[in-house]
Amino acid sequence: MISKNLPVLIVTVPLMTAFLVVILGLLKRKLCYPIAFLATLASFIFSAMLLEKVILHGTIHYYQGGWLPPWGIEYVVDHLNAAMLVLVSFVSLMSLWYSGPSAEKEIPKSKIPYFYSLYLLQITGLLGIVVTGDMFNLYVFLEITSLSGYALIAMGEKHAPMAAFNYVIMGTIGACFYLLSVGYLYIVTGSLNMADLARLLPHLYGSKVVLTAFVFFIVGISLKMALFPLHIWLPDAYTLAPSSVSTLVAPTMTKVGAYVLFRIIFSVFGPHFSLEVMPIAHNILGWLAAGAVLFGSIMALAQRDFKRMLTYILVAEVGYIVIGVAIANRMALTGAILHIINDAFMMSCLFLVAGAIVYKTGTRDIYQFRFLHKKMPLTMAVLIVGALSVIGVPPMCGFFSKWYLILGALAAHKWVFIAVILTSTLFNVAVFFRVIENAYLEPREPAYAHDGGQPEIVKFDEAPIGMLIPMFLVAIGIILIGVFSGHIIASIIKFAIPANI
Amino acid sequence: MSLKALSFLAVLITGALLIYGTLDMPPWGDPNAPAALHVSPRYIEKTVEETATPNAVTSVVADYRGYDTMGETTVIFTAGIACIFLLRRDEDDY
Amino acid sequence: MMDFIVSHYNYWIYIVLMMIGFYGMMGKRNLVKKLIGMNIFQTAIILYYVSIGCKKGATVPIIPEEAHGVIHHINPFNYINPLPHVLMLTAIVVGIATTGVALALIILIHRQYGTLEENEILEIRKND
Amino acid sequence: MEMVHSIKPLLAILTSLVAAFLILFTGERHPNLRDFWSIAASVIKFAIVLSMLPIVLSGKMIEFTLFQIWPHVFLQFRVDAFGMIFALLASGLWIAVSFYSIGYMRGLKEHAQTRFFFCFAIAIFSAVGVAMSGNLVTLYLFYEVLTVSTFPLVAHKETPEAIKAGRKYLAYLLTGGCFALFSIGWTYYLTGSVDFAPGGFLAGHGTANQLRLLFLTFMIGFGSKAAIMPLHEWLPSAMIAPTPVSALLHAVAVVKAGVFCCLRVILYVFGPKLLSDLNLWIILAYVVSFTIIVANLLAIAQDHLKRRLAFSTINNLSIIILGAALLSPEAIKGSMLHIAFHGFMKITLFLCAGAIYVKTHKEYISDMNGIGRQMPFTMAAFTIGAIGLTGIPPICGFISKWYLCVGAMETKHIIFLVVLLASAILDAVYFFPVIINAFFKSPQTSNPGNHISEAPAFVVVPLVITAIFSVVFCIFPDAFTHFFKIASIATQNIMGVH
Amino acid sequence: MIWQLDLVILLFVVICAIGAMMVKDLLSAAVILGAYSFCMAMLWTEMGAVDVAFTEASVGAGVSTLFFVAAIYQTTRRSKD
Amino acid sequence: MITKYEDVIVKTMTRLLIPFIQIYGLYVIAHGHESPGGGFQGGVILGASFILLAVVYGMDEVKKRLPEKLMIAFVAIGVFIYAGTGALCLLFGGNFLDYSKLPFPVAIAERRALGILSVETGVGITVMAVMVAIMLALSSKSKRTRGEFK
Repeated sequence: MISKNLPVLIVTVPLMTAFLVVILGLLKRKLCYPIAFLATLASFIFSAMLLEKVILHGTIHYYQGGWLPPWGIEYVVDHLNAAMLVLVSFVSLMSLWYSGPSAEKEIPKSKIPYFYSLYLLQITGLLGIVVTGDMFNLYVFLEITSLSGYALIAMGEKHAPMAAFNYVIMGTIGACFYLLSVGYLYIVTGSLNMADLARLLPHLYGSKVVLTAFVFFIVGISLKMALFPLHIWLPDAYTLAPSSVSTLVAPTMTKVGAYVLFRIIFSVFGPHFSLEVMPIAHNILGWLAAGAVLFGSIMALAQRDFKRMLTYILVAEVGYIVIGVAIANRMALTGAILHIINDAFMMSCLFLVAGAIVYKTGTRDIYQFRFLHKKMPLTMAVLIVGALSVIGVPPMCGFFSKWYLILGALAAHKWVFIAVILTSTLFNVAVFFRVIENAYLEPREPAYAHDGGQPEIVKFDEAPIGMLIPMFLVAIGIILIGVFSGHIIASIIKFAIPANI
Repeated sequence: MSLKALSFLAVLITGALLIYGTLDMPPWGDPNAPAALHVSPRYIEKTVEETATPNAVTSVVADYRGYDTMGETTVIFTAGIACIFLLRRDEDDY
Repeated sequence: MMDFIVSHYNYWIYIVLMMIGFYGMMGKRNLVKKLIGMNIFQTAIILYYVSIGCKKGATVPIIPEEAHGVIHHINPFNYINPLPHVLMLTAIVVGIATTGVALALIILIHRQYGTLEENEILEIRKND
Repeated sequence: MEMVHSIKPLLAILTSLVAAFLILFTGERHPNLRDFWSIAASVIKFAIVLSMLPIVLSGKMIEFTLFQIWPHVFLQFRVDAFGMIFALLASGLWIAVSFYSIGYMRGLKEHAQTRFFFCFAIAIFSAVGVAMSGNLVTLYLFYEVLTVSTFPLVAHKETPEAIKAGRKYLAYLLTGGCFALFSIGWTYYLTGSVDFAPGGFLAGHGTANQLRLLFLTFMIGFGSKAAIMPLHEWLPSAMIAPTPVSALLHAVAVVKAGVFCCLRVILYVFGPKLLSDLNLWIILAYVVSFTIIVANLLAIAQDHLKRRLAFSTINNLSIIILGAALLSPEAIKGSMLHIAFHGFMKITLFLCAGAIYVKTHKEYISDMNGIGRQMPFTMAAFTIGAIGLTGIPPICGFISKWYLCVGAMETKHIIFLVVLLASAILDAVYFFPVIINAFFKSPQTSNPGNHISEAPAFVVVPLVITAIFSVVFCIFPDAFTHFFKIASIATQNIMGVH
Repeated sequence: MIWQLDLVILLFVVICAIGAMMVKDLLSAAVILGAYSFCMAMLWTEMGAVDVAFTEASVGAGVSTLFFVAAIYQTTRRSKD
Repeated sequence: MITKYEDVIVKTMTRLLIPFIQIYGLYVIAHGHESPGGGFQGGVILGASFILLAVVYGMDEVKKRLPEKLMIAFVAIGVFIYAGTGALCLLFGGNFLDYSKLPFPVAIAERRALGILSVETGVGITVMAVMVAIMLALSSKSKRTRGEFK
């Protein structure tokens, strides 16, 4: 039974647990966290099983309610989906694990059940977006994600409600544009199923309706995934959110947005449409992405606040992915998909670290990170892994996606993109080494350089073990993905790229 | 002031684009529009036979596309929990 | 030409409505006004969807009792397309849910800053 | 060429990685155990590398493929003759530097010793990785790790000045890394391959101008680490680091890795034939000749001993590249030999500078009057290193320079011979005053006098040993490590193809 | 469907929307929004979307307006634009 | 915000109306198969009846009839019924939400109708409770803002 219903179980297990948690919260509040954890763990295990199944047997279709596709809602799991499912559920699992100690400090006790319920809903929504094969179902899950996201972010620090409100407005505009785009497609095709649309659309490539739908889709989803210059809601929202929330939202939400972009452009509209009918859209997308990369890197350099710095890095990373999508040859798409995976891990790692630092020291100002390598050596080790990965130092995964993006740009003769990628690498070096310098080196007077004595005794004071384990797992993941990127490409990504590119 | 001008500009562009899109649309209320021919006829024809529910909207809502509706209910649930989560305080009495 | 306008003016009015709402979301500084704009925007989209389902000379998609059992006599041309309605039920719910959460946020914001004007809030944040 | 599959390269590389983590986990609590790990690992590593020597000497290659990075590109180690030279040099000198740095760090009671030894081990790990990598991607992987792992070493003192030097170091090297990455990508795009082949594999791909540009970006990329002017600026400022680090930077790991990569590109990616067809060699040769002369002139102006040595390093690195750029078999052989021999001589010099600093806290040459009487062993070793670098016979520098000069004559471009000879003279100009100061001038300040007070044995013994080796290699170039034979094999492989 | 009725209601809807946007008093704006929703529901009934109209009448015109009123009651009634 | 509203006519009318509203709400839920309406609309109507009660009689009256914990439980239980129905179909070997596999002793089409009814009930419960919950949350007193127009 389980093996047959894997796709739906991945989504419904955390969903039903979200309801259960609320009821449990009325009875016994302590149970909420373990139950939520178990549900996410189950979801992760199911995703892994599903991925294995997909690799062995190819695409899996699942019909909700037993109704066949154009009439009912269909879940389609191919290589790309399955990988995204594993990715999202893993990152969610890690951040949920991590949120145990973290949420206790940030969320009032009486609200803990609701917190976990919303947390699970957020995870459900993200998984639902990834797994669905229906345009409108995607919208519904997008809204579940957004709504729970609004609430979770608003529970953060002082100015969080305002940030969340801005997010509400921007997010709703994005969702409305998406809905409009679906409506425009529906009026000319009469279908909502992605595969069905992909079959019908090639006959309608000249239609103005489809063109408009495409544009609105791109704008809407760019808002959701915070592509420059529509990213303005992101830094505030993710900085001010509680750290247990930003660890979940920051790595996954933008990546899922990127996944949707990829899925709809290449699986619904088809590579022909975007490359031949509307090449200009690709060009604009590419330039915006290049702008995102540069802007994000430069703005990151201008921040003192560690978490805000990371959010700008996130903006830049979204740019990388979109650069790959915009170049749209095999190499670049490989890079883009790989970067979705890598970036989820990198951002997860860095936000986990940021959360741990805030948890222990209460500061996000990088100039107050002094002596942190003595106080929290393990956390700082993880930070270095994440930072090197973002910079793109080889054994870490960040290098490999950059490599493919560069190869793709080379093949497409887009020299500007190569320059942008390499320049932003240098900016990232400056960004992260500033942090590492502050944390590791203790600027001292030359006179003291040789006396050997420690000017200040800093006690070892690490984050709790419940936060450390997820951090280390993610850090190990970063290295492993880097090391095994060849396998990932050969067994997953190769099949995820549309065949006719 | 510039914010208003800017948003007015954005609105104009968006509106123009949307209207551009409508030019190729089937006429309003056309019974032969693709939307009326492709997926939906089955719902009308088979609703009584397959679900014993004369109201096609209900049968589509709760059965054919029941999964969407579960999502919809979840959205409402999310909103309720979110409001309680955000505004409830222990000392509050309503 | 005239035919075209007659058969399309509906869409244009919806778009005008949408744009009123869109302008409200972007151009208004009062948060509640933004929210009202959001409502208008969403309702206009719903209106657009509902009108996709319209068929001239068709009736509501509830199959009358006398047609039961005689399946092949149900002519889809006599009934309005139910699918957009279904979608829009969902969209309305999403709209009210978003409104609810946004109003909760507005109350929180008002507790924090004592005002609902965006520019004043920015001013307060800057001085903070 | 025959391939031998063996896991030894991986073992040799991993030894120091394992050691690094052992060092990290042992930490400050058991300093003796921690330092034991360094030494044990260095000895084991050298032993493993030595055990591969016979295979290489018999003209075979050792290969080990770890896994696929992406289609057609593997994380692959390949020990050929040229890689063997660098691997032997790095792992052999690590033993000396380990002993020395233990003595040095303890003598000065430096802070953060665990971090120091950890990064040191990682740096050696990646240096040997660079030596043994079988393709450009693997090479780049270790190259970048090397860059990053030496940053904490450069900034070790944590004074504002040191941190500034560290930043400069990173800025130069990572910018270079970007260029290198771009060039590797381009190479892969052009040929679909990144595996090194003796004599190059780029020929026949791409247009001439593309290849010229590619060569330029390659040289900017790897040349930044090899401190070719005008990319040399980081090297003198990195002198702020503790002396074992300077020794590591200049003699063993970093700059040698840069030079090694340059040579790999020149000889194994482009190949001599392609370079001479494109007329690129002459441009490169002029650029490095310029570097040689200018670096020497700048060296004369330095009073800070380590800075003077730094400029001498820049000079010698360019000499090595010049040898490769001349594309004649003798010159290539000479430049390969110079990689090894310069390593031994320069490390001796740096260790001496460090020993002086440990004992007397003196850094400036003008303060060192009469120091030879106080520290005779150290200064004797210094003298050996200095005259070796000038190219005077009983020291091994003579051999490499001899072949370089022969190679320069073969090319019919006498100007390069002139450059080489001029640089030898200039070497003498800035090294001999140091020796004269140390031995023949009397101390300015009131000094303990003539009685000998050497630095600790941990410090002095390594430098004496390296000095002895510098002499031995001149008399028996094939002693122990068979540098000469390996270099001949490598040259044959490269030139034999065409 | 009677297109004259349709057009009239549509115009009314547009007027309500503009009104809700223009009015400076938030409470009035909320009430006008309610009226807007109600007209919308009428329009949909007239288009044959009875279910949607029913929902909109109960949600948009009813509960949603109430939410707005409650929130405005908690915060402030004045608006500067 | 919500305080008692002292007006005899309003109070009496409310008292009279509320049962009718609630019955109508239930009717809408149950009769969704044949006529416009369904779980969502019925739920809103049911919720509206409680909101009316709150507006006229004050919060305490609502709390008496619908304790807070019960309300929160309703929020979860309703949607749990929905998802549970779907999961039940899984247990009986169908796909998610495939009501035809439910073990009702009737024809397949009727099973679906029953499945729809159970699902609609769940929707109704959730929507009712959520409407009340949001209304109450939005009108809860806070220390800084007293319930008065500014």
